[in-house]
Amino acid sequence: MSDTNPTPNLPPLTRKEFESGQSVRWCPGCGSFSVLAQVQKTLPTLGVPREKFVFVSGIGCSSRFPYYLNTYGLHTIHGRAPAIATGLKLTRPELEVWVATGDGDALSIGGNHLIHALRRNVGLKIILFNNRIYGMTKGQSSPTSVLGQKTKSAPFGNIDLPLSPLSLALGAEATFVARSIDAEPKHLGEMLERVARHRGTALLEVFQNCVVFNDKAFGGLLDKDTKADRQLVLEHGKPMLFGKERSKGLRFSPRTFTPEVVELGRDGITEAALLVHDERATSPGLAFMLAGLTPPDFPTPLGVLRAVERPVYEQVVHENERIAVETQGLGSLESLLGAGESWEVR
Amino acid sequence: MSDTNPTPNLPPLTRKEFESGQSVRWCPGCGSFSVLAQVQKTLPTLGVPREKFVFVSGIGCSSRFPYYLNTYGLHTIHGRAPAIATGLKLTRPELEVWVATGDGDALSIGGNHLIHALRRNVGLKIILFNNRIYGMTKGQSSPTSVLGQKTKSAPFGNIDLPLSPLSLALGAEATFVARSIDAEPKHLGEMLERVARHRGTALLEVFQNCVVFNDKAFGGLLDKDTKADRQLVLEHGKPMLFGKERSKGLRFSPRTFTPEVVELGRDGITEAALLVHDERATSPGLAFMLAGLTPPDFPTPLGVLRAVERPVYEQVVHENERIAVETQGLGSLESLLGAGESWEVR
Amino acid sequence: MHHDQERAAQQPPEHLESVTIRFAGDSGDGMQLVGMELAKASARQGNDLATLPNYPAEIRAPAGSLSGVSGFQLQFGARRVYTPGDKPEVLVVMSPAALKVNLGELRPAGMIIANRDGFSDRALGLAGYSSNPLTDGSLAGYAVHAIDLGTLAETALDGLGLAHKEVARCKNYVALGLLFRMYDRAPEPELASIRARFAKKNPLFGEANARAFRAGFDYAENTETLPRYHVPPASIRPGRYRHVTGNQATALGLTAAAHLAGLRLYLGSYPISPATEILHELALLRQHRVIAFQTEDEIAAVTSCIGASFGGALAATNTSGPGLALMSEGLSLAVMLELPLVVVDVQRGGPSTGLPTKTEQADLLFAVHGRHAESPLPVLAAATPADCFEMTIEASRIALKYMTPVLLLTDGFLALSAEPWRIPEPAELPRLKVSLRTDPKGFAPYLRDPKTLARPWAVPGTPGLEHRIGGLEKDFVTGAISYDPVNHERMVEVRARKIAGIADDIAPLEVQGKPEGELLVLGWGSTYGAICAAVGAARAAGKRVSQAHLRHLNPLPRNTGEVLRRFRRVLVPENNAGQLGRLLREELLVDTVGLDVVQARPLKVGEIAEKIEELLQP
Amino acid sequence: MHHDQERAAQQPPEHLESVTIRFAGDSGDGMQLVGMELAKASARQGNDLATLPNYPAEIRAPAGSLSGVSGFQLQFGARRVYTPGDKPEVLVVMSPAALKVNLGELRPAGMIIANRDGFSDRALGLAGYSSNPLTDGSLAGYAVHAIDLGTLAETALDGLGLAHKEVARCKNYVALGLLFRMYDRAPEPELASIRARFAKKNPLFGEANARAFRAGFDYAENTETLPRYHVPPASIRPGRYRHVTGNQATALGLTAAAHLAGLRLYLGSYPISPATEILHELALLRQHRVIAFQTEDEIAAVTSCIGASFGGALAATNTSGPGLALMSEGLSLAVMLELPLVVVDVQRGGPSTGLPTKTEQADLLFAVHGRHAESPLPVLAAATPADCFEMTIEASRIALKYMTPVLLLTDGFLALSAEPWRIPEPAELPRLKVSLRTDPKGFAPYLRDPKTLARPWAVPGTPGLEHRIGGLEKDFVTGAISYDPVNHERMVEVRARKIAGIADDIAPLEVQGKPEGELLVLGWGSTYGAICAAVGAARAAGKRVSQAHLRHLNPLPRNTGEVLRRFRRVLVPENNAGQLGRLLREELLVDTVGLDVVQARPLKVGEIAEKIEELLQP
Ligand SMILES: Cc1ncc(C[n+]2csc(CCOP(=O)(O)OP(=O)(O)O)c2C)c(N)n1
Ligand SMILES: Cc1ncc(C[n+]2csc(CCOP(=O)(O)OP(=O)(O)O)c2C)c(N)n1
Ligand code: SF4
Ligand code: SF4
Ligand SMILES: [Mg+2]
Ligand SMILES: [Mg+2]
Repeated sequence: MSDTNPTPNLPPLTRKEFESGQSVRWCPGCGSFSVLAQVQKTLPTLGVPREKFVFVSGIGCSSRFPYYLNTYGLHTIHGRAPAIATGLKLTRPELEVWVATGDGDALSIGGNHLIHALRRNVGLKIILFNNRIYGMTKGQSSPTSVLGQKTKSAPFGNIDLPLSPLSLALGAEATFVARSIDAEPKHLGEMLERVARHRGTALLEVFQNCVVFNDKAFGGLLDKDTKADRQLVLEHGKPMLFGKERSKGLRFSPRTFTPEVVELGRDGITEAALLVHDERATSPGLAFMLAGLTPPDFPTPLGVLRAVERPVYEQVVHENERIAVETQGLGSLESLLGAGESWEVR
Repeated sequence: MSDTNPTPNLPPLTRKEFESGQSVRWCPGCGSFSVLAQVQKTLPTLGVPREKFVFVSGIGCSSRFPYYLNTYGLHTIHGRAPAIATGLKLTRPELEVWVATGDGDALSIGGNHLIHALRRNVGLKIILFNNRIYGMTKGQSSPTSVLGQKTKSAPFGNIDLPLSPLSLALGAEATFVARSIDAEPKHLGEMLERVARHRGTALLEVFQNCVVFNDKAFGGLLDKDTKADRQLVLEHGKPMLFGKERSKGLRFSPRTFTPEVVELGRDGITEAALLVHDERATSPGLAFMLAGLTPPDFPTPLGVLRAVERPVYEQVVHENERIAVETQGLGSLESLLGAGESWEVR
Repeated sequence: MHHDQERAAQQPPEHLESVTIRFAGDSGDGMQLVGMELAKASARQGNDLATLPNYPAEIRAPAGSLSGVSGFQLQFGARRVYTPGDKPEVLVVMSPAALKVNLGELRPAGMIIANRDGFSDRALGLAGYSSNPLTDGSLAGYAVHAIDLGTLAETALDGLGLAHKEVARCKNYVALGLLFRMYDRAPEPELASIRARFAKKNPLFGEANARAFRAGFDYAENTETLPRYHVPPASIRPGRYRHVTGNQATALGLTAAAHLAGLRLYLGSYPISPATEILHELALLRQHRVIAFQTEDEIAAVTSCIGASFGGALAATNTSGPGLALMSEGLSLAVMLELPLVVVDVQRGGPSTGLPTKTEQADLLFAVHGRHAESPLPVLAAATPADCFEMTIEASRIALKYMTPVLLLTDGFLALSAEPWRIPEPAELPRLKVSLRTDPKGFAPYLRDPKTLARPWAVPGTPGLEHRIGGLEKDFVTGAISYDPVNHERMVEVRARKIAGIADDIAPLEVQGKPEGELLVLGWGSTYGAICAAVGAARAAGKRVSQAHLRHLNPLPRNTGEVLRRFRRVLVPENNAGQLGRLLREELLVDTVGLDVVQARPLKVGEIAEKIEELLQP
Repeated sequence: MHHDQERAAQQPPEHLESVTIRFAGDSGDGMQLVGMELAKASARQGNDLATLPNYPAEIRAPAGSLSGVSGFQLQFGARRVYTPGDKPEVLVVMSPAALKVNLGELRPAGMIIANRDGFSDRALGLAGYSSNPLTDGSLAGYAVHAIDLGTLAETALDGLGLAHKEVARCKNYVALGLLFRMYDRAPEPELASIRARFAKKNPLFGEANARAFRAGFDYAENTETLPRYHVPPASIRPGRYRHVTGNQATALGLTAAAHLAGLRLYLGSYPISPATEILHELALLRQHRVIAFQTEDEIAAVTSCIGASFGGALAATNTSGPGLALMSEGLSLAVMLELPLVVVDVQRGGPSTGLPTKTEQADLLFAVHGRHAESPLPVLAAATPADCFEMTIEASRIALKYMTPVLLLTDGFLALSAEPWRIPEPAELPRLKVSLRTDPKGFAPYLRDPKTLARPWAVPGTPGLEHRIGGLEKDFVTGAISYDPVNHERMVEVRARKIAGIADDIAPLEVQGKPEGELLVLGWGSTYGAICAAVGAARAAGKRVSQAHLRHLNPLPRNTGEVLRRFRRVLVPENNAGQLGRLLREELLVDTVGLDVVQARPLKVGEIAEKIEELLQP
């Protein structure tokens, strides 16, 4: 959220006011419904008038998102949402500019715009719906499809190593990366609020179930029995504990530079040996290590991996403009035309 | 280098045979000359016949590279060299496909193709000429231009945080990343040989001086007096030592997850406390930490940051094809047309 | 009435020349399958036919909703069938939503076969009906047959031990059985094929569906409420046939072309409707040494093709409008490098994302002029689903012979529509002679074949032919960078002349009917079927109208201008705002009359017929 | 001969109507600067003029090499000067390489002023001369003045304490001094301006260059070996003037348009020759609230403009052919969204990377047809460097009034070429009325202005106007997604009609000369100057030829067809293979005669004159 002052004496907004009324056209059971619900719940709590929100999206099932919110919305072309949103945010820094995008939209055709938004730290809030598949075009591999996954374009199994959106983002100097999952609405809501409050580019990866083309891709993470062992829910300043009895933890060996899952109590291991989460670490190393953890050897981290402050692009642009105006005076048509060497013909 | 057998009884090639004879059109003093010289020196030593080399490039000063080598060469369009090279390597895995690209070509317009080549691990050898500027178009900012750098497109100083090509590559699951510098020809030659011998995508960033538009951008690294303090030359299995008397080292605190420069001998610090370089570490964490080290707080790592094995994309493709042919028989025109449900009309 | 029906049943089935049937239901109702089975049975019985599925825009809209209705249309006949039919004569609907969405298309007095079970209050409500149209008299103008397909299935499958949901899924086979009886088709082959289809997966389902089919067949036979028709075999060229959609034929054509040329096929492709199935099909053909590679975007698709082509593969990519736009810069490089490559543009409704699942023919001028600077390339278009096979081979032939990228236009209609395709004997297909350069003597990368003006194809790995080329203007012979003004003009000229010269190597434009006269109907691409049907009918009715169809759009066949000038008027029906008309003016300075339909749906026979009528009015 | 010269010196300077001078040397020789100084002095003395620099293709080729030669051409005159001149009458060369590269362009019997010091054996060798052309008689047909500029500089700067290298760098000012004297210009203002220029940086260099200038001036005055000319003032519209290149005028025009519309200017731009200076210029204008943002590529350039435009900025981007190709998909989205945005395409030689620093006009048909599906947008073209200012404002006017992306074509010639530009009074410029929608009552995103057919511009932040639009086809009024076939046809039609309707809102095509007759020369874009000069000369010679120039290419001015049909023949000179000719056939079904020059250099007055001659032959 930019640091504009919310109009103070506005009646508080309700969730209802953020529903566009257009009937939602996702497949029954699609994980995107949950994201929509949480966004509709979060937006009214931010103290920002509705007309200041703009949702920009690319193309894909997930990119239909803006239609279902009664805010300004722009459903654009495949992969370009971060670039479009950047143009908007640069010229209208006071707006809250959100981006809804899919794993194909953001990471396949649109990968370049995403990394450039991140490195510049433009104030965009990006929700990446990761269903590890192309939903809209009916089931081809996406850059997050796992190895061996059978898809329509990889009928014998996917052979492209999947990207971790968060690793990529950290490699591109992201200031905020987080992860949540459609089926954990409370966590998702919290993450959305964190996204809303971050200054700079915030990237939230949401594991989203595509019931039609990649059902239960995140099933293991959600299974009642195994979920505690599979999820590593990150909390700033807290040791990295997980498991049903919170008896497992993550330790790091600086010699081998690798993380390791340990059992508390075994071999005399105590909480003190565990990594303590620090989302605000200046160096992105910890977050990068977390972003790289994948099953089955490791639990999957959920939560805010990184949240640091860095100059926000559009604010620097406008601050520079302010200074230029202050020192040179506000440019006018007259001063524009009159500048430069000239001579008179009589 | 792919594991094709070099034609055994060929007379050894010489550097001369790799000179195309076309007059080199870089500005006098351009750092690219050094890269050319080292490549011309390295290629004949690889035991690969000349006609098996293909150099593919994009657009930029650096992308003129292929014209100066007497191999097959394709000077293409801006940013697309990794994609073009991928199509070539997939269909002709026995060729040695190299890519010459610039910081703008590879990271600005071409960032997406680069990360996808890396994550797939296509057997390409990519030399990224990083001069932190757009040379060809006469001096605009590139994605590696440093903060505050004045360029023609940023006359008041660059405000876009530079990308580290190596961090980005590691975020994209690169199996091989290395860095060298034009003015250290011996090191550069060694790195080129390592690149040539890696299986999978190898990315070599070369700090390259643009005498015209960004002269001495890497001056600090080369200055006789300070060079030992500024360069951290990585060697696999060796502790990370640097400085004139090799009295400084790099240590890592797992608690704060940050690297730290230490003075040997001070506070009882010995070599044993230092990080030991492991380019083959399965986890990319160490390499990522190194890729993020920037002056003035840290020395600049040169050398191979990461070199691990992972299935090579085109080899998997061709192995799968081999199996398909083996199990289903080699497809023919007859078998193609005859497949599927059909009926006879008389 | 019962009496009449009885008599009707005893009568032999009424002979029909052709019939158009549309099936409609929820996405889950299996209407595509039923339609296709009827199509296959018709083909086996010697009918000519054409089919077209209609998918909803949403992936899986809520059950019973209007937006979730999917359909399948089929025309079969005792004569040549050119299109899946304008308006259906028979509408088979599984739900109120299906009825509501499709009723407007049904011919006046047409027949409705409705799954009465599906017209529950809830379903009626979802479709926005306040009363049941099957009973409220609103369908009075139609011949309505409301049949409890669900109940029939339940009865037939009783005791098989299937869950209720599974039983319900079999009702499409009940409908199929009904239609088999109605159109006088033998049930046995179908029963066998149903059982065979499920034999591996689950024989129980095979049995269930077979019983459901039988139940439908018997119901029609026993109740005799449904009329009976017989559509005699058409006279069809003998041979082995199979069904192909345009996308399947394109995939087959590309693979066949690679076989014919003795090259490896490389497809670099990024998914996009309605072109994606070409990628799906080719991904299955690894044993044919096809590499079907899903790239990160369309720019990588076309540029990776350039790499593959430089390496000596037959390189191809497939896309639709937005993707073609992204390929523009890459195609211009391919023009400059003079490398063979085939781009299939499966056109869809636009601009921008437009109507992504619908058909349109509006990329023609973009195909011809869609690159910066003087950047000519051949543009071809397929006329029918099966013609996609032939034109893909033709595109490959031109690409390889002239060392040039070639653009082949198909569209969403061709892509999904299917027709029987006579499987050619390999010997009937053209040999695509490719000779890679190997001799270093006298080699220069841009030294052209004097006849074709093609430059040599010298691929990496060939000793002694090492050379370097790129996107900068190059010397006329050596291919080295050249900034020389006169050399540039020569190169622009020779690139243009090479493409223009292809006009001598393609079939001249053929006229069906009188070679001159009052009216020529000139089409291109997928309008072929509708034009044939309309012109055929007009000529059968004694109208003086001829027909010609362009499959090469750039260059045009040499005789195009001459042919057009022999007619007082030329009607050009198109699925766009008149682009071929513009191209003809530009190329030939001849004026035409447009019939421009921009509704993102195929042209109808009726609209063309009407326009012919209008133009022949004195 | 000495005697003759003496007499010549005593005579008053010869009067000249106009002269064309080319300066050439190594990139480091400062020829651009000398040329521009002479241009400014000429302008101050009331001449009309035009200039054109010529940069080498390489950034900085080795000193003395042929590929490193850079140049600057200048024509000034006592009458209207339309172009920088065909072939120069005077060639000033600093080195053998400069002579070799440029001699072919010099007019027969032209004058050569050569820096004799530069013709060392080494330099001659680098240029590939085996003997010194200044002495070997090979330049016999020319008036050669070999002068030791370096030595003159050394002598003049002796004692100033400058390094040898610094002294050598001053020799361009010696040449400038020579030319000042030769063309009868007062030295004092120049001396003052030289000193002023260096005052801040290094007054010592100011002094040095001033002395060098003086030395050249005095040398010419004293030795009297050089002829003296006087080019009287031209009659020029009074006012304040400045020099502008096309790129500068474009940057100024965009900023002015933003001021006139009361909007913020946003430029999203990716560097590409020869368009980049527009970005450089705008990056300097922060105090004008210009945001000039270097994007990661051209796709981001155009799409970020869409974002900025949605937000209510005047959004613009600038590029050249390859970049325009990449913008195609984004532009189609802008057409669909109906958002204002200005794209400046500075055309260059192609296809592909082509001749990136050279000029061409070959993107015309790409501009008109370069998007998939029916995707119309207005296309404009600037005629002269200064006209870039006017046409940029015109492009902005149309974009804002009609809510549409607009493509403005300039080219490499216009981009770099400079001419004096009368600085307009703000009041002379059009007001660009923009009314952002704020009233929620009756608001619908696609409810159009009945006259312009523009939809309302309702920007985020406006309470009550929240709405969602995108690239899918949309409802005629609400803008909501619509798959309805008839709605699609209406939308395609209204988008086309909106653009076509702009024809009523632009100036009709004006004819210079008789409004009908034997021959009309019709141009577009940067051919304007050459055509004016050629037609002007022909008419002065009594030939019956008229002239017209298109600045709007889509739609064409309403009267275009009518104008063209009033002439027996229409000659269309173009820097391409005949694209306007094709467009005119397509649009108007009229045939024209082409003069197609595809040498990636501006058209010459002489070639047009010749063609006119030829066509007027009975
Ligand atoms: C330029 C372009 N190429 C391809 C497409 C076709 N297309 C539409 S959505 C999509 C993939 C969407 O996948 P993802 O971003 O993962 O979204 P999801 O549908 O899974 O939510 C593709 C390839 C397009 N619309 N535009
Ligand atoms: C599509 C496209 N956009 C822009 C350009 C112009 N262009 C040529 S080279 C270049 C930048 C090159 O920078 P870099 O890759 O760093 O190479 P360098 O010249 O510094 O070696 C640009 C923008 C182009 N040729 N094509
Ligand atoms: S296809 Fe998948 S992602 Fe798309 S709406 Fe359906 S369930 Fe959701
Ligand atoms: S401009 Fe810079 S990078 Fe380019 S050739 Fe010259 S010195 Fe090298
Ligand atoms: Mg997805
Ligand atoms: Mg660079």
